[in-house]
Amino acid sequence: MAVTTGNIVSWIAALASTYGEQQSYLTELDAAIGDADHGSNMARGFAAARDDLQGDPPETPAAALKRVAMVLMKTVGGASGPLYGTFFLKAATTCPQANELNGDQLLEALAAGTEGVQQRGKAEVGDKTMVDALVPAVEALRESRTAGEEPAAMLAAAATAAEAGRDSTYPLVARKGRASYLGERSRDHLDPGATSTALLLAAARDHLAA
Amino acid sequence: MAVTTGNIVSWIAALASTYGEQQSYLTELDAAIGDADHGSNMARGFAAARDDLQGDPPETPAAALKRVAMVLMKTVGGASGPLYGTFFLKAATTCPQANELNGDQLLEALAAGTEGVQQRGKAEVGDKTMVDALVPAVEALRESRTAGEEPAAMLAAAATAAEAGRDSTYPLVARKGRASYLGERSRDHLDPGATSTALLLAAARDHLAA
Amino acid sequence: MKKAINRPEDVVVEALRGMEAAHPDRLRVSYEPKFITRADAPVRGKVALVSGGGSGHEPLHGGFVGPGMLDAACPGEVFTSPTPDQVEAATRAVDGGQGALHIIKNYTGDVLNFETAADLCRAEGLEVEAVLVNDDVAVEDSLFTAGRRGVGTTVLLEKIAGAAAERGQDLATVASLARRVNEEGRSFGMAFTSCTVPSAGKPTFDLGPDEIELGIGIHGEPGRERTTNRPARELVEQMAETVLGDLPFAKGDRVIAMLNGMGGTPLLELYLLYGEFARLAADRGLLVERNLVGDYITSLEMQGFSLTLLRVDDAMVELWDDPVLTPGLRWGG
Amino acid sequence: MKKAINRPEDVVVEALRGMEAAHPDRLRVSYEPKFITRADAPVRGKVALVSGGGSGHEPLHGGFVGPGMLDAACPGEVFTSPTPDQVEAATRAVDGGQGALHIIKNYTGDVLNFETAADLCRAEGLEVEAVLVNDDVAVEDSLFTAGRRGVGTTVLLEKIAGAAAERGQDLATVASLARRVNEEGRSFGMAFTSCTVPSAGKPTFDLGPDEIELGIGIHGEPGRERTTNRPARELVEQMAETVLGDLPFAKGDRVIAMLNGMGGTPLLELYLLYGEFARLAADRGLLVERNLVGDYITSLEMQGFSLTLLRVDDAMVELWDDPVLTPGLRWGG
Ligand SMILES: Nc1ncnc2c1ncn2[C@@H]1O[C@H](COP(=O)(O)OP(=O)(O)O)[C@@H](O)[C@H]1O
Ligand SMILES: Nc1ncnc2c1ncn2[C@@H]1O[C@H](COP(=O)(O)OP(=O)(O)O)[C@@H](O)[C@H]1O
Ligand SMILES: [Mg+2]
Ligand SMILES: [Mg+2]
Ligand SMILES: [Mg+2]
Ligand SMILES: [Mg+2]
Repeated sequence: MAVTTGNIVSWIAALASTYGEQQSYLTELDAAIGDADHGSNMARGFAAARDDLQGDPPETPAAALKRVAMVLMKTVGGASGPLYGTFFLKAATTCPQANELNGDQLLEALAAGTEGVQQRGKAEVGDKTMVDALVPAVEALRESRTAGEEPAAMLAAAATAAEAGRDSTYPLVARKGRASYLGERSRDHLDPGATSTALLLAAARDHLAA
Repeated sequence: MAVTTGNIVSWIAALASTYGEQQSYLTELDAAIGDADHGSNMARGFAAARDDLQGDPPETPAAALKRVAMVLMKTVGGASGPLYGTFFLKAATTCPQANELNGDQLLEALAAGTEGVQQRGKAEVGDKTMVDALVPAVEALRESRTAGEEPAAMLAAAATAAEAGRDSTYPLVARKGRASYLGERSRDHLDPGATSTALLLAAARDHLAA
Repeated sequence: MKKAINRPEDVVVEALRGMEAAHPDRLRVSYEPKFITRADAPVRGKVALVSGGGSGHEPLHGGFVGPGMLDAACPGEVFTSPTPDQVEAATRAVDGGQGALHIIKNYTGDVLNFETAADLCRAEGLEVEAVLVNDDVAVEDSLFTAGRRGVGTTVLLEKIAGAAAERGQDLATVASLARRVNEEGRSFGMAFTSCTVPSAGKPTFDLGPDEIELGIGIHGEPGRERTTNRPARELVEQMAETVLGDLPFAKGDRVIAMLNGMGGTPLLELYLLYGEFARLAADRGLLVERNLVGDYITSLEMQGFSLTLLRVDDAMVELWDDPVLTPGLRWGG
Repeated sequence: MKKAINRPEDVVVEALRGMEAAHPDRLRVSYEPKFITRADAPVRGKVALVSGGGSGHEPLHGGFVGPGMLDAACPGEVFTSPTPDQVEAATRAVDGGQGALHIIKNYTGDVLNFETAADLCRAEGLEVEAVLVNDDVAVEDSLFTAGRRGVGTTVLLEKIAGAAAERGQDLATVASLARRVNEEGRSFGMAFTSCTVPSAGKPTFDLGPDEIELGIGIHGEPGRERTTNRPARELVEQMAETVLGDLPFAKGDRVIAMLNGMGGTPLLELYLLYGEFARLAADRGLLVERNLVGDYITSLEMQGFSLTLLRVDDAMVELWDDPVLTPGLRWGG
């Protein structure tokens, strides 16, 4: 019932497929309130991360997470590149020695990643960013773990919370990132980054604890 | 039954209105096989010619025709400017002293104008240009005059012939002017210049012998 | 039609006002009749270069007025050649006592209006020679057409002949050099979208979402062939082969190449296209001595591009490198 | 979508190939990671200027690499800021021992990636300062947004700071001059049509046949207000008043003005717009010392334009007039 290095590799491979398939959808969301590149940014970055991991399989979860961080930083660019990069990097720092992650470690890693994103991007919940999906996901992980659940159940809760978080961005006025320039006109659109985050946690549910 | 200086002034005024009204039609014809400016060229030139004549009424038919020629040369540009300019200039040279034009003089003037156009533009009948309307118009004038008719009837015949001439350009492949670049693709379009010439003779019918 | 204009009939004169305001130290503008001259015209003892044509091809020609290039440019209405009085007045204004060369792109309207202008000039005792640019290989059969159109080579010719005139070469020499540039230059253009003439108010032609027009003219005149879009590599190959085969250019030939945007093509794409051309040129053993990549002879907001190749020798390259100080081309000196 | 490209994912690298082929004497291109440097970099004893940002704004930034302007430019994917490794490698490649100034347009992505790059550089012992350009007055409320965007002033800043660096001024001096340029510069843009990001394959936004977007960003981000089109005169007045009122510029102020095309606007219209601006500036008692009219910071094929005003003093005008030798700006020397 722990998250293995192989789970992480599968997770990233699944994300590469997902973002490839959802590229136009994410880009359309970004076209509406941004600059129409979020889909290709995510697709490019996670395809590169998958290739990197599969080309030279990592030994530990921390190594895997760190490699993903480095590849995302180098291939994504934009706002989402450094933010998702930071997410994986900070997650990696929490478990330097672990060969697999138990529920506590999983929670700790994803919480640290989310804090990293908030530190870098200075966004709060309600600013209409990926933070709106990340923070409730971590809260759900924590509650679920507190209730004694294992990674599979924790991640299922987190994915559901991230989806709700994504949906919560719809009526919001953006206060961070490119959509903030739109002011009132950013209302009634899903945030692209919150949407890609929801996909990230859905894939985590399906592959991290498999 | 002769063409007066005043008739010429009215003719040009009528043409200014006609080309103003038909500007988009002529431009559309030119868009199809040229560069979408024939309507505005004709409207601009004849409005200027009308203003010039009305601002300082000419004394003789030759003076009127020459002034029209000069204004067209100065305001139209393109292929049609020098060609219509030449048409009026050559017409003016045939009747330097006349106070009004009888049937012979009218024929001589329009025939000389048409020859001038052919000399400048080197186009033959069948090349899909204004010559396709001008030449049959002059032929009709000549036949009508040979049959002993007066300007009113002569011009009616000429206008009809010019319209037929205009229609004859429809199936032709252009060999002169901008439409010639299209080769076979210039088929099945009216020539804009032949169309403006038909309008010129229709206005002559209505105003030159009124 | 959405354009940054006031009334369509005022576009040309209002753009002239902007040129005058933008380049007060370098250009002089006459409004009646309309022409642009370099600020220091007439330059005594120098052959004067006068060009002109319909507006809508900017920077051509007004943007090429200045030391080392044109002495005067005569803008007509959009896509309509200028009138003889403009050309005559411009020629008179810049005549430095050594005669003038009229640079005319081969369109019926331009030819006729410049012919009359030259007659007027000569009647006043001005010496005038003319060079006709007809480099567009898209016009295949000159016998059954008005002849090849003048397109991209015009830019290169104005630069090279301008340098020769600036060096003090006489009218006959400059004119024969200009003719040689025309003979050695070839161009071919294509369009992804139409342009919209302001007075017409709608696009000159319609292209489907995947259609392109090969062999387009710079006035939105339809071209040689309407076909489907293809990758940049294939487009450049097809266009370059047509140009190369026409002169024909041969292995070892030295050329100046211009990859010209039609007005609405991103510079990013123009560089990409130039990259494709450079690879092909290297493959064919062509020596590209100099190049221009950008918008030099345009067709309003048309998306598309043209390729111009000019075969050159040492003398032409040297003239090319001579200083030029115009709004549209500037280097050296 | 009709574009002169091969595969969308190859656009940036293939355009770099074209830039390298077009300017072999002046630019060097690195592909892994992607950056462009001046051919003579590193210049010993000179502060290095490094900028970068998403592609699609050409000639910005790669076209401004060369003596008197940038030492290096880092192109990201279209509209996507570059990554830290690009910026770090570029900075290292051009460092001449006097440290580097990073010129960053204020977008979250650019800021974050350049921040990381600066950290990496400093970890290697390179001295790095950064200047953030945030001149877009269309972003009204900086408290509830990511702050004002960096747009047109970037071009003027790169020229002026580039001249100061070329004169041998030290990092602190060049950086504080650059910050002053940013403080004195204001811009506002509008769009008639959207651009199309190659990987998106369709226009970023739709505008009706008579709609315009005021306050547009250079990435096709929607602007301040969607409204109906109006005559050029009114457009310029409205935009100029917004810019003038913001600094605010006052009667007697000396300015450099840039009338910038977004990529798909005919130069004829840009000059017309500049004419409208010049008249308004004269009415308001503004002294326009220098100007640029053309495509300098674009948004792919977007039709539209922006107005940038920079308040200057003698020193800035002198730096402006210093020689510059880049593909996109070239004079003097
Ligand atoms: N300051 C921030 N903090 C957290 N997330 C942010 C911030 N700024 C932007 N984002 C996220 O990044 C997403 C946009 O990513 P992307 O389109 O790839 O980059 P860019 O905006 O640079 O084009 C937004 O939808 C938002 O979720
Ligand atoms: N060589 C020629 N001889 C006679 N008429 C010509 C010739 N060339 C062009 N034309 C006429 O001119 C018309 C086009 O005029 P216009 O559109 O005003 O000028 P341009 O072709 O220069 O844009 C053509 O439709 C044709 O009738
Ligand atoms: Mg984006
Ligand atoms: Mg026409
Ligand atoms: Mg025309
Ligand atoms: Mg982006």
